[in-house]
Amino acid sequence: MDDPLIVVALLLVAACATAAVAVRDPERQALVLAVLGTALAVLFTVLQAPDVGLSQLAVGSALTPLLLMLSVRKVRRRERGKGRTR
Amino acid sequence: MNGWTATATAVLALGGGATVWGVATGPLGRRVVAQNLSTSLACPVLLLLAQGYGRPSYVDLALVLALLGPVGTLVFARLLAEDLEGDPPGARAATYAVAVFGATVVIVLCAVAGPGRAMVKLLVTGALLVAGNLVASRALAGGFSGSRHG
Amino acid sequence: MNHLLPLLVAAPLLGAALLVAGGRRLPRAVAEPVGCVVSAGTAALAIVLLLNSSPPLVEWVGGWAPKDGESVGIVLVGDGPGLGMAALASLLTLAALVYSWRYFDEPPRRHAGSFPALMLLFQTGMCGFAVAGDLFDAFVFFELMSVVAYALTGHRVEEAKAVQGALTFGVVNSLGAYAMLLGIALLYARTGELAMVKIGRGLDAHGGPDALTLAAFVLVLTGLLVKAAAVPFHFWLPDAHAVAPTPVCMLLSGVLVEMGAYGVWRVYGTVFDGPGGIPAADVERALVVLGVLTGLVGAVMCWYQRHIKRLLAYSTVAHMGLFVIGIGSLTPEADDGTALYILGHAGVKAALFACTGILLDRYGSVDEHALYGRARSLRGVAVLFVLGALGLAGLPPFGTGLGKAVTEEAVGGPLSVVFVVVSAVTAGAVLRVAAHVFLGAGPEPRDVSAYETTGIREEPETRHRLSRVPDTMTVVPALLLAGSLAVGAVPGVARLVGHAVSEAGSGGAFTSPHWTPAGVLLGLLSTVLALGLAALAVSRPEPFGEQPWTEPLRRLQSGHIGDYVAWTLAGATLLGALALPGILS
Amino acid sequence: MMSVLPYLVAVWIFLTGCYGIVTSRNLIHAVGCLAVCQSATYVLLLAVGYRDGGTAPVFSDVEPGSRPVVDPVVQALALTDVVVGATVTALLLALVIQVSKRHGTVDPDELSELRG
Amino acid sequence: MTRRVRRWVLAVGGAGLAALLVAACPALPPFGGATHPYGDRVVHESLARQTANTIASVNFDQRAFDTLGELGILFASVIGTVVLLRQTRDERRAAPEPAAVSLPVRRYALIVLPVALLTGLYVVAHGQLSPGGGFQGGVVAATALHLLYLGADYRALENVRPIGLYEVGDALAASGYLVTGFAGLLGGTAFLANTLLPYGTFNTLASGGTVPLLNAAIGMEVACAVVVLLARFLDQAVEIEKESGS
Repeated sequence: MDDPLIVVALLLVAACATAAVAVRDPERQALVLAVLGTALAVLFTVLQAPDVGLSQLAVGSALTPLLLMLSVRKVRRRERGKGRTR
Repeated sequence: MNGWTATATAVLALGGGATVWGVATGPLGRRVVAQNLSTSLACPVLLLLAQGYGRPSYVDLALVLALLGPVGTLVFARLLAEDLEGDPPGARAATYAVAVFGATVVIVLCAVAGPGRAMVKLLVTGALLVAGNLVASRALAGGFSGSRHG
Repeated sequence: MNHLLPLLVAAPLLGAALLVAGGRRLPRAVAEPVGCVVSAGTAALAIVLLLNSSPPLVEWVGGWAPKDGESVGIVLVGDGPGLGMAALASLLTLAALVYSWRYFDEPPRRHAGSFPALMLLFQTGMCGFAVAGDLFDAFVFFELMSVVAYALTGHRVEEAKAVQGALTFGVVNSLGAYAMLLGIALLYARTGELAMVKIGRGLDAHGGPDALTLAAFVLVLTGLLVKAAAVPFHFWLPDAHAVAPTPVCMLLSGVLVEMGAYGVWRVYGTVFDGPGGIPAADVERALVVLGVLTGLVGAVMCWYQRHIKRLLAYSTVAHMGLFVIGIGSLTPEADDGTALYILGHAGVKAALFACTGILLDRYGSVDEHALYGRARSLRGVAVLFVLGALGLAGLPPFGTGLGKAVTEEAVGGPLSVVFVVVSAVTAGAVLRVAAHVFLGAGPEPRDVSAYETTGIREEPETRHRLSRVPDTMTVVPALLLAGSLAVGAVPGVARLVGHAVSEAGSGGAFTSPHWTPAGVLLGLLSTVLALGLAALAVSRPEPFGEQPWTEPLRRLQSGHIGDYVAWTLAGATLLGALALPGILS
Repeated sequence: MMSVLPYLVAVWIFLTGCYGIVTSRNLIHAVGCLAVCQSATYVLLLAVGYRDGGTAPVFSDVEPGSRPVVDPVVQALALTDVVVGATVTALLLALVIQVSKRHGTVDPDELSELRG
Repeated sequence: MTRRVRRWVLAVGGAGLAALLVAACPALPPFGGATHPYGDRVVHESLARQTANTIASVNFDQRAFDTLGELGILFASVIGTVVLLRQTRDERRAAPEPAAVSLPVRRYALIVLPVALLTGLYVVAHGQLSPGGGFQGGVVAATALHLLYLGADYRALENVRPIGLYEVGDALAASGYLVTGFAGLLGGTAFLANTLLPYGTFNTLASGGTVPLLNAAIGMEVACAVVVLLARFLDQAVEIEKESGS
C-alpha cells in the first residue's frame, strides 16, 4: 500500500551509504554520514519503527558528526603542527 | 496511500535525491548547504508522515530533528569555519524555499489538527525548524568568521 | 539455584560500576583489592553453580517462564560447558588481577579504578556469553567482551604498536560481530524466534537446508571464527595479543579466543544440528579444513618469530586450529578432549605470558635475540617457562596432554599427525626461546629478515624496571601451571568434564576420558620432538632459520586493516564454499 | 521485486561498507565505513519485522487491536544497537586519535609497526 | 600485500559473499509478511502489563537482560574512551581560546538549550507510552548541553560540566539498573522481575511496573555517558597538545 514510499526511502538510504563510502575525505564523509543518519531515520519511520528512528536521529544528526569532526580536527592539527616544526 | 504520504513521497524523491547529490559532490560550501537542507526537508516529511499514518505520536521525531538538525549543521559550521572562510556558501533561494515549505506544512497541519496540545507541539516544531534552518545557514555563510577558533 | 545464574553477569558489572562510582577519590590501594574480591566472588559463584549443574540449570530472566511452551523472555542455560567456561574466565580474570597487583606505572590520573573495572566488565561479558541460551543475548555479551578487549588492548596508549593493534582488533572484530548480527536477523526471519533451541526447532520445521540456512550459518560462524582466530580470520590476533598489557594477554589468549570456539560448538549444537540445519558432513568438512589450515599456519608462523609475545600469540592461533578440528569432528569423545585441552591450555598459555611479562618488566624487551643470555639469573622464572613449554607440547600428565591424547584418539588417522606436529613445533619454538634467553645456549642468533616485528625497545609496564620480581608475579604462573597439571593428573577432573560435556551435547552417550598408553606415548612423542627441534635450532641456527618459502606467508601478515578485512570476506566465502555441497544435494 | 528489495539493499550497504574499509586510505574514513556496515544490520532487522499495512506497536494514540502492528522485537534489538554503535564508533575513533599521535599518520598504507 | 593483491582478495571474497547473501534473499519470507510469532506474543504480554509502548516493554521488561548487556557495552566504551584519551606524560593542556560567535547564533543556542533539555527529559519520561525512551532522550539531553560549546565557547561548557560528576552519575545509573534487578531476586522471584511496583493504569506515566524505573536509569546513564565521551574528544581537539620540544 505504501510501496512507493518505502522504495524511495530505501533507495535514498542505499545512495547515501554508497556516497558515504565513495567520498574519501573524512570531513566530507562526515557530512554524508549526517545525511545518511537522517535518511535512515526517515526509512525507519516509513517502516513503522519510530523508536528506532528517534534513536537514529539523536545519534546520527549531531553526535556522530561531532565525534568524527573532532577526531578529524585533532588529527589535522597534529599534521599541521608537524608541518610547522619541519 | 493518501495525499499526505503521496506528498511526502514526492518531496523525499525530489528533495532527498537532490540533497544526496549535493552532499556527495561539488565544493565543500555546497555540501554543507546540502546537509543543512536535508534536515530542513526531512523534518516536514516526518510531519507529513505522522499525519498520513494517523499517528500524532510520530511528531516527536520531527520535534527532535528540528532541535538537533541545526545543531549538527552548527557543528560543521564551527569546525569547518576555516575551510569555509574563503568561499562562504550562500544558497539563499534554496534556503528560503525550504523554510517556506516547512512553514506551509506546519500551518496546514495546524489547520487540520485544530487547537489543542497537538497544535502547540506542531507550532513549537515549526518555529524551531524555521529558526534553526535560518540561523544555521547564516552561520554557514560566515556567522563564525572572524572568530578565533577555540 | 538457577535464579543465581544472572548474578554471574550482574555481580561483576555492579563491582565495575561501584569502582567507577568511587570516582577520583578512590585510591589505588582500595580499587585493586575490591576488583579482586568481586572477581573472586564471581568465580566462587560460578564454581558452586558448576558443581550443581547436573541436570543443567535453566533460568528465564525476569521470571518470564514459558507458558504453553512459549516465552517472551531470555533464557540462560547453565550446563557444564557453559558454567565451566564462565568459571575458567572468572578464575583467569582473578589471576590476571592478582598478577597486575600494583603493576601499571601510571593508572590514568584520578581513574585508579578504571583498569580493575574494565577487567570486571571483561569478566561480565565472558560469563554472559558463556551462559547465554538466546542468540541475540549471546551477541550482546559477545560484543561486550569485544569492546572491553579493544580498550584493554590499547591501554598503553603511549605505545605505537599497542594502539595500532587495538584498532585492527576493533575494526575486524566489529565487522565480524555485524556479520553475526546479520545472520541472527536471517534466522529470526525464517523462524521468528531468538532462543537457540527454538531457532533449531524452527529450522527443522521448515524442512531441509536451503540458501538461507547456509547464509545464516556462514554469517554467524564468521563472527565466531573471527573471534576464534581461525585462518584466514586470524590476522588480527598476533597484532593484538603481542601488544596488549601482559595481564590482558593472559585473558585474551587463555580464554577470550576459546570463547569463539565454544560459541561455534554451542551454536552448531543447538541451532544447526537438526535436519533443517547444515548436514554434519559439511560442517565437519568446513571446520576440519579451516582447523588444519589454522594449525599449520599458526605453527609455521610461531616458529619464525623473535618477538616472544607474538610467538606465543601464534602458538595460540595454532592451538585454536586444534580446538576447531576437535569441535569440527563432531564426536562426543573429541568434544571431551577439546574441553580438557582448552582447560589445560588456558593455564599453560597464561603462565607463559605471565613469565614473558616478567622479562619485559625486568629487561625492557621481549625480543629473543636482544634477550640472548640475559635472564640467566631468573632461575625460578626459567623453570616455570620451561614447564609451560612442556605443557604446551602435551607432556603427560598436563591437562593439555590428556586433552590432546583424547582428541587425537577421537579424530584418528592423519589428523592426529597434525596434532603432534603443531604441538611439537609450537612447544619447540618456546623451548628455543627458553634456551636462548635463560641459558644463553648456542651461538648468538643473528638478525636475518628486516620484514618482521621485533620486540626490542618495548616500554616496561611497571613504573621502573624491576630489580626484584614481586612474589605475585611468580606465584600466579606457578598456580596456573599447577591448575593445568591438576586437570590432567587428578583423576576425577577428567571424568567430571566428560560427564558435563556429554550431558550438554546432543550425543547423550556418557563418555569418560582417561589416559591410554597410546595417548601417553603420543604426548611423550610430541615432547621429545619439541625438545629435539629446540636443541637443533639452538645448536645449528642455519637450516632452522629464515626460509625463503615462508616469506609470502609472512608478507600476508602486513598489519594493514584493509588486508585483514578483505581476508575476512574471503574467509566467509571459503566457509560457504566448504559447506555448500550439502545444500545443493 | 518488492518482496526482496529491502533485503538486497541491506546486503548492498554491508558489502559497500566492507569495500570502503578495504580500500580506505584514512582510518577515520574506515571507521565511518564501519558505521555504514552497521546500518545494514538495522535495515535488515527492520525489514524482517515489517508487516504490510502495519503500524508501530505503540498504543499511546491508537486503540490496541484496531490496526495490525509490525514486529516490536526487531525494533527493540535495532534501537539499543544504534546507541551502542555510536559509542563503539567513539571508542574506535579514540584509538585512531592515538594512532595519529604515535605514528604521525592515519593512512593504513603507512603504518608498518606490526608485520611478519 | 600490494594494493593489487588486496583488491583481488576483496573481489573474490566480496563476490562470494554477495552471491551467498543474494541467493538467500528469495528464501527469506517476502517483505511485509504476516507471520511474526514472537512479535505477537510480545504485544500481548506488553498489553497485559499495561505498557503502551511495546518496544519499551521489550527493552525494559521482557528482554531487560539484553539491555543490561547493552548498558555494559555503553559503560565499557565510556571507561575505555576515558582511558584511551587520557592526558599522557608528553602532553600538556593549553587553555582554550575564547571564540567570538555571531549574535544570532549565540541567541539561538541559548534559547534552544533549555528547550532541548526539556525535550530530552520529555522523551525519557514518556518512554513507556510514546516513541522514545532512555536511550533516545539521554542522547538528546546530552547533545543539548553542547549547544554551549557551539553558541559560546569551550570555557562556558566546562563551567557547567564537572566531568567527574558525570562519570559518577554514569556509574550510579548503571548501579541503579542492577539494584532494580536484584530487588526482583530478593523479592523471591527472579533477577529483573517486577515484585515491587503495581502495573498502574494503561497509558499513564506511572504504568508498566519497573519499566519507568529502568528507563530512567538508562536515560541517566546514556546522558552521562555521552557527555563524558564528548568531553574526552573535546579535550583532545581543543585543549590537549603535545609538549613542545619533546
